[in-house]
Formats: sequence, structure tokens, C-alpha cells
Amino acid sequence: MTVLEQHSAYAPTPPPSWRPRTDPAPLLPEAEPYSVLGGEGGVRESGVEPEAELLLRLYEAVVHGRRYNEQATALTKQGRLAVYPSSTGQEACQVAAGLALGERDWLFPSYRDTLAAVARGVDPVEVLSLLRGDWHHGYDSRATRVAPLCTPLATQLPHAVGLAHAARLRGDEVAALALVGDGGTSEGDFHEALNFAAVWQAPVVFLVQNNGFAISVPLAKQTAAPSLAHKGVGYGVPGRLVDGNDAVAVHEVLTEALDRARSGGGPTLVEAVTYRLEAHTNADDATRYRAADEVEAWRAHDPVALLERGLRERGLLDDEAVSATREAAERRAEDLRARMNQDPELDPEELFPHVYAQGTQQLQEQAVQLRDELAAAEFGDGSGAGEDRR
Amino acid sequence: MTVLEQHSAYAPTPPPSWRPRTDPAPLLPEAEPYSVLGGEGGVRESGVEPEAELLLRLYEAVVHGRRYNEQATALTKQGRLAVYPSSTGQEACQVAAGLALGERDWLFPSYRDTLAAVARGVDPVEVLSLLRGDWHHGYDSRATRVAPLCTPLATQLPHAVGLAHAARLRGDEVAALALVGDGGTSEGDFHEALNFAAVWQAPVVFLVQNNGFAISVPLAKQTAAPSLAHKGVGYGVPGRLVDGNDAVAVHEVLTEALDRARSGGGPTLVEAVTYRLEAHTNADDATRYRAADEVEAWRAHDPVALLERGLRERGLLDDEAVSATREAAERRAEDLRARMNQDPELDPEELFPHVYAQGTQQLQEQAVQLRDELAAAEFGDGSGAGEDRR
Amino acid sequence: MSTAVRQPPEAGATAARKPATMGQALNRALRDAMRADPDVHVMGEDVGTLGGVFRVTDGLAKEFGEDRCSDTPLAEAGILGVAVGMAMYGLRPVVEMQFDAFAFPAFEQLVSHVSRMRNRTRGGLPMPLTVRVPYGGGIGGVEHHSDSSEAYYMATPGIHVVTPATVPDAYGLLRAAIASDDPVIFLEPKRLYWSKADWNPEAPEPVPGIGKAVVRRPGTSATLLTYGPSVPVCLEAAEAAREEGAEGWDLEVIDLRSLVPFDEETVVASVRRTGRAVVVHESPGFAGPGGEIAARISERCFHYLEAPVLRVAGFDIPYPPPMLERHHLPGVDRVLDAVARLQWESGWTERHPDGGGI
Amino acid sequence: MSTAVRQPPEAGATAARKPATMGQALNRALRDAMRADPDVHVMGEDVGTLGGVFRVTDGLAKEFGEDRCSDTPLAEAGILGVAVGMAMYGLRPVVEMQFDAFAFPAFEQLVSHVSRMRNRTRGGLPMPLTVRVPYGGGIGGVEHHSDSSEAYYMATPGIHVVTPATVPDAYGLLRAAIASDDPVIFLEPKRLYWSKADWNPEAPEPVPGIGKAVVRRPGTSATLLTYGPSVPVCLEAAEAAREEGAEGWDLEVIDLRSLVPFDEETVVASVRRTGRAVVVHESPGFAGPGGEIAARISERCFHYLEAPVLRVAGFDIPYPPPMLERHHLPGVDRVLDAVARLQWESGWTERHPDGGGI
Ligand SMILES: Cc1ncc(C[n+]2csc(CCOP(=O)(O)OP(=O)(O)O)c2C)c(N)n1
Ligand SMILES: Cc1ncc(C[n+]2csc(CCOP(=O)(O)OP(=O)(O)O)c2C)c(N)n1
Ligand SMILES: [Mg+2]
Ligand SMILES: [Mg+2]
Repeated sequence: MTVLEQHSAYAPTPPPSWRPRTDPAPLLPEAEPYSVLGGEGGVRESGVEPEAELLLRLYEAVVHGRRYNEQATALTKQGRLAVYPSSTGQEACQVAAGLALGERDWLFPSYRDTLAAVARGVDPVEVLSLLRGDWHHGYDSRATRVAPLCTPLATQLPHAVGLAHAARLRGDEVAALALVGDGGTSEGDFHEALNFAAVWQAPVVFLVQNNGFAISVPLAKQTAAPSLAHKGVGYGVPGRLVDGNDAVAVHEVLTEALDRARSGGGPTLVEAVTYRLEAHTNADDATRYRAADEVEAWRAHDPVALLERGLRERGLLDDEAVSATREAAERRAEDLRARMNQDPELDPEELFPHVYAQGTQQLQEQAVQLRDELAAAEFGDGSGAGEDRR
Repeated sequence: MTVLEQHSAYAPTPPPSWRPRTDPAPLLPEAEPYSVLGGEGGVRESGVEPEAELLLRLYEAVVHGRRYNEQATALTKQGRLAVYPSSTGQEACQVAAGLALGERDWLFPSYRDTLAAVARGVDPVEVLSLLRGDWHHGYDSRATRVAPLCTPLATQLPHAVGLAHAARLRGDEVAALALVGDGGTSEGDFHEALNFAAVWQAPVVFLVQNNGFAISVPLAKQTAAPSLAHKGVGYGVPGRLVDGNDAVAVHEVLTEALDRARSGGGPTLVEAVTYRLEAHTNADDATRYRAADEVEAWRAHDPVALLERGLRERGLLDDEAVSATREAAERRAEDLRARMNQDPELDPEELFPHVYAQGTQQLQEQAVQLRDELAAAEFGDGSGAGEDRR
Repeated sequence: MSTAVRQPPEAGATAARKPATMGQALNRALRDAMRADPDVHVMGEDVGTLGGVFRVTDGLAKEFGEDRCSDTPLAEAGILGVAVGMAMYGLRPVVEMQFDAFAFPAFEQLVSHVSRMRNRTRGGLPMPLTVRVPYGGGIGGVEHHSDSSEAYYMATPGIHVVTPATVPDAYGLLRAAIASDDPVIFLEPKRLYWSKADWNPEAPEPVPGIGKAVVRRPGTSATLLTYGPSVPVCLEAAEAAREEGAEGWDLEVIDLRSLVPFDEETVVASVRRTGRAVVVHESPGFAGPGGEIAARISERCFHYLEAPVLRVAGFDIPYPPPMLERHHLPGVDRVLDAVARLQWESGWTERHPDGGGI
Repeated sequence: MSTAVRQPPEAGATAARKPATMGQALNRALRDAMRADPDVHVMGEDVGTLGGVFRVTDGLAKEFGEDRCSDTPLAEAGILGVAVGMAMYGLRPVVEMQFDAFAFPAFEQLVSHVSRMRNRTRGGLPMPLTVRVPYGGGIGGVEHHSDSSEAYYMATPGIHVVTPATVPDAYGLLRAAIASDDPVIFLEPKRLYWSKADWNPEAPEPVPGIGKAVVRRPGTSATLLTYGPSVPVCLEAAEAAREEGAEGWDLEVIDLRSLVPFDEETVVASVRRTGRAVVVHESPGFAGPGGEIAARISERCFHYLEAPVLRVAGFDIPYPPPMLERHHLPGVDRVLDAVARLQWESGWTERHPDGGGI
């Protein structure tokens, strides 16, 4: 039996002999976002108690993550980054995504998900290459198993499906985790990716970080759905709804979904309800489209504070550990700052060699032209011809 | 209040103060396709009994429709049509779609829906222009309120949404009915159209004719959903499932949905379960991908026979009326045949004047070139230069 | 072609002119068009409350309401497809695509419907819609934020392709685009959004409507043919050229303004006069706009040309990252280099005589 | 550029040649590629059980199973997007787009990802995938079934654009495309699917790989530059031309085979020899492939040209309905008309001297 034949799906017969089909009930999401840490109420009764080691690992990662976001934003002000879309407020999702992955699994991030890549182990300087602007992409995707940060919305989702499908065809136990925003779910590529994944039962998990906004457009103008997780049933994919500021809950849901995917159980759609505390990017002015009190309401549900409280309540964290963690994060931020303050090495001639496997004559001529121009500028008459005048 | 503000939708708040959202339950489709005429069992107990006049109108239309499909297919054999995608087996959907529309409503058909256009009142010769190949489109869309037959799958759906939205903005009580196939639901445009319709609460009804195949691809390779009607909930749109061979049921469901749309109740997604009894088009060989017994099973649920039986059971039809209806259909088919056997008037110079509102100099030059060539061919030396040699 | 927008009598009156940016002129054009015609509807991602990421739609939702200036869901094919339906009902949608590369999802709607609906229906369903596309580079944008996609649009019969290079043209051409009964791809040069000119929004200079190029700088030595973001580059090059060459060159600069329809008359007249031509644009050269323009000039001016028509264009590569884009964009020196190769002395030599044995 | 496919020693042996159609040669190329490399996966709408609407994938699902030759859901962006992911994992997907216009939904995936992934990742994630696109008209197809979209693909750096015109080329170029480590848009001329040649599938003639044009007919008077569906038209025109003109013309016919990379060497050498050139293609002329080709020749052969490079192309209109398509498609007479205008006598006259005052 081939992988494409394993899944029996909707094949309607004439109404008189209508046969039972997939039961939609198990595909529908929970009525309330799944949470472990709970809201203001504190420790939850229900749910399996997560292991202490995991809790501590998540805590460290969100603290580092928050600091990383602050540092990257600061780097835009210093002109060291062209732009930075911060995931401040979404650290729980980012970190859970990075840590839930198995070693051979792949991550498919969007422009906002640099922290997820960092949590997965990608070098933070390399991950920022796109946003610094020295190249489009800075890390080794095959070695890190992290696809390039994707800018055209939702276009990375079919890639994740294809990679997961390819792995399955090869018999490799690999799952892919694809990240997308609430706005991105409106794109046709979201739809096509979910449908392919379902029909081909590809081992892929879609994590929608519903942070309430697509730039300035609030969710109510983006969808009229009961929840984004309700989109799953229309593809025959289970939908899960989770508190996206609860790192433990997100981690648990993703781990479960990835396990299921790897063992042939097909795709899952996870909606993590979260909030973008900062503006869309440093270039955006969020006060134009949202009120301060909305932001404040979400600050009260801050993912870092939530996890800190959860750990304290469980007796896993004290003041000392908190400051130790913060200091460690500070040191990493310093390191990032120092490394980002070095000018990247730029080679204008790199414009040409990667366009094709072998250069065409046409590109070679253009490379020669550029080399001539650069040489003329360097050894020129000092009038600045070639380089400065534009 | 503007039309865009009327609909309050999903706007998540922090999990601790999670507010109730749209209730998904009413958006989910029925568990079995809705039917009025019933299956083999005959007259149904439940359901409001439809009016006799409507039943007779539908009956006449499906009989005519079946004959029309046969005639059009025959015209392909005689080289009078370039291609014909028959709706044989789907007449109930076609006719119900054409007749459920209010006078000011618009129909958005695909290439397979010529019969729906005919049922709506479009001249059958004009409707076949695309498939005859004399022009891309043959009827007056504004006068008939039938958009052009659409070939690129699902692309007509956002048009329907836009038109319906425009009408609503103008305060006109107009609904749009957009037709799409089961295969077409996989396209991104389906997704984007449903989402726009839901968010903007556009007065549009989407009718998916699920005829089991997209050319050779059976539904099980197209979707893993419990049903296509289950796609509605993911947009906040109610999904309805109906026996697509039961003209009365389809008519009722569409009428209800169109009424709701016109009165500001928003869009509906209707899945009509039906079957394409013929090949995809005359150029297709359906035996390559499906077994005869499957076709036979569906023939036993033939929409024309089903309606005939329903009417007989209700005492609305006798042998005499049946043959009178068939004869009338035969006469119309003869008329169609006779008119289609006349060569269409062709004017090669029509290639140019409709590209833009005013011709460009460039197109004028090209028109002159063609005119010169045609003249040279006509008044040429008889060697056939210009016309015959290619 | 002339859907010339009527102008108030005092058009261009210098008195009330004040510095204005191209972005402001575009904003004003939208506002005036919406005031003049209730059928004009603006739609796109973030065009409402935010006023667009480039603020071109600033204030429109406030003045005209969300029904006239609507934030849409994030789905470009859907946006354009819905606009098609609105146009079928008689409205005049003005769609904003947030960045050039983000218009690609709408490509099927554009090519298969927008460009063909009038022709398909023999004029029955015209498509009076405008698609505004910020295009081109030079603003330090990361991947997918600096494409020049005009070659795709030019190769699509049934649409007009228009691009302003000055503040008054931005206003006049956008008004003309919205007034046009045909679909217009309105390409806005991103890096000129903040370019300024003295301009009076109450009496904007008249623009002759879609399809007319303009001689931005008359000259006799050679013609620079360009549009959009490269117009200022060419004007600067023309100034610099007065000092170059044996006795200095007097370059004519033509701003095409409209790529479709193409104003062959103005272009051909100029090149026949100067005998030399260089086409300049940011878009990659191979199969880019300059191919058509150079081919057309070479055909129509064959006996007038003293030298081959040269092209200065972006390289044939994906648009580079911010830190390298200046090496890609045609600048003044690259333009002057090309001018220098226009066979001013007798004896034609190739640029790379040994390149590939040609 | 030469990913030349190794051929068995008896390549081209006349002995075992039998009539084969281009469709059959393409089918055989897919089969041989799938046999030779387990990473080759064919996918698309109706390619499995049905064997494709043109039967090019006939029998592949049966021989290799549905996992290697997969019917996909009906979603072209999804198909290409999924293929990108498969290529990222190391497979070599071969995607079929059912008709040219139905590749448009995948345009964003093509331009924003397929063409840029190698460059973006500095070679880290190459895209060894092939997109087969049946293209062009002449088969009586209704709207959207006869487009020539090569101009779009040519204008997209990072992909190769290849199109065969003969049975052996169909086989050889498709093998080369699949073997290429770069993405290839493989344009299959629909109306040549049923064209025949004597051909031995066990010993196919070698094809020099992607990027090499071929002189299909040597000649001295002028060069016809063409590709795909217009190659037979040009060959027929060349035959007819022997009887035309004062003493008959001896036309050289070049089949470009690959539009990207463009074989400038072969083209320029020919035109420098003949001094005259006509570019012929079905695609609309304005901003079409001929623009680039004519511009390039005009530049590189400036001093060798006796006449302007002319273009014979489809009109600048949406593709016509079946009953009118013959008026649109460049035929033998239109080619000969253009050849006749190549200034054979002294004294150049314009085609429409009074057209627009130019
Ligand atoms: C296809 C496409 N259209 C438009 C954009 C421009 N754009 C960048 S981010 C963004 C909003 C995305 O919102 P969402 O998906 O919710 O993700 P978030 O930024 O909130 O993480 C838009 C419109 C884009 N990158 N790609
Ligand atoms: C965008 C697009 N892709 C592919 C095609 C080619 N095509 C025409 S009909 C068809 C199958 C459509 O199936 P479905 O939507 O179920 O409608 P049906 O033909 O069964 O009525 C395909 C693939 C097309 N017309 N448009
Ligand atoms: Mg968001
Ligand atoms: Mg179907």
C-alpha cells in the first residue's frame, strides 16, 4: 500500500445508500483555549502535570526570548537591522515551537519567527541576516532543519507539506512544523496547503499564531469564523485551540501533534491565541489602530510572567534563579549586540553566482561589468565616479 | 452603521476573560443530505410539501435540460461545438439554480453550467458561444444577470462576492449565486471568496455541485473532509448538505439561502451531492478512471426519474403529461439544432475593437495589417496566398 | 486614449504652490476621485484605519467611511477578484497591492479576467478598475519588497500600465487611471514616494491622460528613455553628461509615463532626431521593458540610428538584499557608461570583444 | 549550462526508428527519467489514473505507483508549493500544469520561491524541479486553453525556459530539464503533441542540453528565429521562400530550443552572416519574447544588419476563440510578408508611412 492510499476519505455514494463518513466531531476544537498554567486563577487542576525539567527549559527560553526581542528592536534603532518584526508577547509560541521539534523535524518560520529558529538552535546572528539585509538568508537550512524565513504570507505552508510528504515517501520519521499568522490564514496558500496535507496525510503541523492583527487589520476584519481552529474540520484535519501565552500548553499540544504526525496520524491545525505587544515592526505605529487598554489587558497575561508565576507556584523557581536567568539572557543579548555591531562582510559579486547552478554567459558578462565598475571606482581619479554618484 | 460594521466576529481577548464567540453548531451541515423527494422509499414524511406549480415547473425544466444536454453533446459529434461539458445527471442542480434566483439576482456559472443559464432564461444558442468557439461569450450579462461562463476554476467565486457586495453597498436587494465543482473547492480562490463573503456578509450563495470527480480525480483524492459543506464553519458561514439529484430539495435550500442573503443574513455554502453521468467532456474517456457499476448505481438515482416519480406519486403527472413534456423538449432541441447548424457570422476584425475602450495606435496598425491580408487573400491571384496556406 | 481629467481653470497657478510629496499627491488624487464619483471604492490590506503602509490612503476611511475605503482580508487574489465583481456591478474599484511581489497571488485574476473581461464580453462588462502597485527598489526593503514587475504587465494585452515620476504626474495620472474605463496597473515608484515638488493641490497641473510620454529635458546628442524611479537618475545623468565626452553631451530625457499604451510617436520622433538612444530601467534587462522599447526603436528608426540602442537595466538576478542593492540599481555612472558607448567616434567596438567568441 | 543527458552508444541508429509523436517521446522521457532516478516524482491534475489530458503521463502511475506519479488536488499554487518542499528534501519533482493559463495561480510560488530559492540560500536549497506547461494555440481550444506565457517566464531570473519543436528534442530536452539542478519551465507546444517523426526510443538522438539553439535549415539570405510551435511554420516558409523574391530567398531557420539561457552565440553568428533577421512566435508581440531577441540582435549585430530586425508575432490581444485563431497565429504568409520587407532593394519604406505621423 502506498502512502497515498492509506487514507480513506469522503467518497459520496448515491443518497439512498449514503455511507458513514469521517466523523466531524473529533476534528472540532475545544470550546476554550487549552491551558496548563491557567489564567489569573493560577495552577490548574486538570491536565497532566508537566515535568519540572521541561518547565525550567521553557522558562529559560522565554526569558532569553524576551530579551532577544528587545535587543533586536534596539538594533533597528542603531541602524544595524533594516527592520525587525518583534515577537514580544508571543514568546511562548516561539519557544514552544522551537523546543517541541524532534531533531530530524523541520521548522518553517515566517519573518516574525526568528525567535522560534533561535530556540531551535540557529545562530541568532545568522537568523537575522534577512532583516539586517546583508543577504536573504543566513543559516544552513539543511543542517539546522529550519527553512528560510518566509516573507510572502502563507507561501511556506505548502513547502512544509511537500517536505513532510517527501520525508514520508522516503520512509523517514520526520515531521514539519509550519508557522503562520492569523492574517496569513486568509491566503489561498493556507487553504491549499491544509488540503494537500489532509489528502496526502502528510506529517505536518500548522501552528497559527493568532496575535490579533495583520499589521493594522484586526481579526474581526480577517475572519468571521468561530475560531481559526474551526478551519480544520473543512479539510478533515483536527483543529486545536490553545492559550498561546501559555508556553507549557503550546508545547504540549505541539508535541502531541508532532508525535501523531510522525507516526502516520496525519496533520493537525493548532490555533494559539496570543497577542503582539509591540507594533508590527519597528516601522509601524500601532497607536494608529489600537487602543492602549487592549494592549494593557494582554500585558496582564504576559507569557513570561505567566510562566514565572507557574514555576514559582510549583516551587521550581525563586528570586535568585529568576535573576540568574535574566543575567544569562543579558549576557547573550550583549553577545548578540557585539556581533551585530560588526559590519557584515559584503561581496557585491555575490549577486551573480547563486542565480543558477552554472553561470550563464549573460550573467558572466554582467559580473564582469560590475567588477569593472568596482575597479574603476577604487582606482579611479578620486572624483568618486562609479561608487558614490547615484 | 456601514455594511462592513454590521457583523461582529471573532475578536479574541486574553484567555482569562475569553468571551463567547459565534456558536459553531448552527454552521455545521446536516448529517445526511437534505432531501424532499426521498430515495427509493418515495414520498418523504417530513418537510413542507412543495407547491404543485413549482414541482411541475421543475419537472418541465429537468426534462428539457436532459434533452438539451443530449442535443449539445450530439452537436459536438457534428463538429458544431468545439467541446461540451455535459451536466447530464446534474440537471436537478442546474435547473434549481436557474429557477431559484430572483429577477435581480445574478448567476455565476462555470463552463459546465450552461443549463443553469438556460434555465435562468438565457438563449441556448447564445449560451453556447464559448463552446462553439465563435466568441468567448455570447449573451448580454447585464441584461440576463448571468456572468460569463467561467473556465479558470473557482475564479468566478470572488466575482460573485464582489458583485453581491457592490449591490449591497448600493442598497439594492440583490443576491448572487455562484456555482463551483467539487474539484474547484481545492483552489485558493474558493477559500478567499468564502472568507471575503463571510467577513463582509455579502449576499452570496455558493453552490458546490459535488459530482464526484474533477475530470478523472475522484473526491477522495480531492479532500479528506467529512463533507464539503463542513468547510463553511471555518469561515463562519452556514454549510448545508443536500441531495443534488433532488431538484425540489436543491430548489428549497437555494431559495432559503438566497432569501437570507438578500435580507442581510450573509452567505451560505451549499453542497449538492450529485454525479456526472457522462464523461468530463466529449473529449474525455471516463472508462479510464471509473467503473460502470458506480455509474449504474447513480443512474438508479437519476434526477429526472426521481422527479417524475415524485410527481406521479403526488398525482401531478400522468403518462400523457410526461410525453407532452418530452415532445416539447424535443421541439426545443430541434430548434437548437437548427439554429446551431447555421454557421455563425464571423468577423476577423472583431479581434481588435474590444481589447480596450479606445483602440491604441498599435492595435489599429495590426487591424490594418489583418485587413490588408484578408483583402489580399480575397482579391489575390487565386494561388490561395494569405488564407489557405498555413 | 485620452481620458484627460478636467482641471480647474487656474491649473498650475504658481501662486499657491507648496512643497508636496508624491505620496501626498497620490493621496489627494484618491480623495478627489472619491469626492467626484461615489462609485470609486478604495480597497486593500491596511488601507483603512492605518491609511496604508505608505500612507497613500491616509484619511480616506475617515472621510468616506469604511464602505468606500475598506480594509480587506489578507488575500490578494481575493481582493482583485472581488474588485472584478464590483466593477461588473458598475463600481470603480481602486485596489492597493501592498508591495509589488504581493501582487503575484492575484496574477491569475489579472491575466485571466481583469485584462480580458471587456474583450470577452464585447464591451458588455468593462473593467474600470485601478490596481495600485508600489514598485521598484532603493528603499532598503528586504526580499520581495523591491521587485519591478512591469515586464509581466506589459506582456498582458488588455490592461494599461502607467507609472508617474513626478508629483504632478502622480496626481494627474492617477486621476486619469481611475477615470479610465479600462483596467490600469498603476505602478508607484516606492523610492519617489517622498520626493518633493512645489505643487498646488487646488490647481494641479493638467496631465494629457494615459498614453503620452513627455520630454523631461530636451537634448540633441542622444535620447535617454526611461520611466518611474529612473527618471531622476536620467535627469541627473543628463546634467553630468554636459561635462563628459569630447565636447559634452546634450542628452534628451523622455519620461514614458505610460508603458501601455506606448507612445511610439514621441519616442520615435526624438530618436530620429538624436540618432542615439539608451533605455534605462530598474527591472532586470533580459526580456524586460527595455527589450520591447529597444526593438521598436531599432525597427522604426533603423536608418536614423548612429549606434545600437543600448539598455541600462537591473541585472538578470533576483532583487538583491538591502546592503547590495546599490550595485544592482542603474545609477548615473552606468547610464553615462552606456552613453559613452554610443559610437561617438567612428569604429564600433564591442563591450566584451572576446566574450563567448561573438 | 550543459546538463547533457548521456545517450546509449547507438544513439540515433536509423535501423530501429519508427514513427513516434512528440507526446510519446515526452512520455518516454518521463518514464526513462523515473527509471533512472527514484527521486523523480511526477505530479499534477489527472496525471495518475488518466495519464494526463494529453496522455503525456500515460502508464506512469501503473508502472511506478501513485506515490511516484500522483494525482493532486486541484490547486496549482499548492501543487507547485508542495513540489518546492519536496525539492527541499532532495526529490526531483516534475509538475504538470494542465494548460498554460492554469499555471497562473502558481505564479507567486514560481516567482517568489522556485526562481529564488537557490539564490536566497546561496545554493543551500537548490530547486531541481521541472514544470511542464502545455502552451500555445492552434488546437481549437476555448478561452484560457491556448495562451503563450513564455514572456512571463523569460522575465523571471532564476529559471530556465525550454521548449522543444521536434520529437527527438522533446525527449532530449525533457531529460535534460529533469536532470538539471535548476528549475526549468518546460513549455510543450500543444499543437505539436501529435506531430510525428521517425524515432528510436531505445537510442534517442543526443541533444546538447539546455541552452543551445540549433540551425534547423541553413540559409544565406536572412535568418528566421523561432521556437516551439512556430518552427514548422518557419521551415515551411523557408521552403516557400525559394520561389519568392527576385531570385528566391534562401532562409536560415534557427530553433532556439531554450529561451533562457539564450544562445546568443548561435543567433548572432547567423545574423552577422545573413545580415537580416525575422523573429517569429505566437505570443503577443508587444513586450513578448521577440522584443528581447530583436533588441539583442540589433545591439550585437548593429553593423551587420541590412535591414531592421522584424517581428512576426501574435497580435496584442487576448487569445482569440477557436473559429478566429487562424487569423491570429503567425502563418507562412505573414512570415513571408515580413521577409519581403527586409529592404532587399535599396530605399527603405515604412509599412504604414502615414500611421500616426511617424
Ligand atoms: C502575500 C503577502 N501579502 C502581503 C504581505 C505584507 N504583509 C507583511 S506582514 C503582513 C501582516 C501579516 O499578518 P499575520 O499573518 O497575522 O502575521 P503577523 O505579522 O501578525 O505575525 C502583511 C499584510 C506579505 N508579506 N505577503
Ligand atoms: C485553474 C484551473 N485549473 C485547471 C483547469 C482544468 N480543468 C478544467 S475542468 C477540471 C476539473 C474540474 O472539476 P470540478 O471542479 O469538480 O468540476 P466539474 O468539471 O466536475 O463540474 C479541470 C482540472 C481549469 N479549468 N482551471
Ligand atoms: Mg497576526
Ligand atoms: Mg466535479
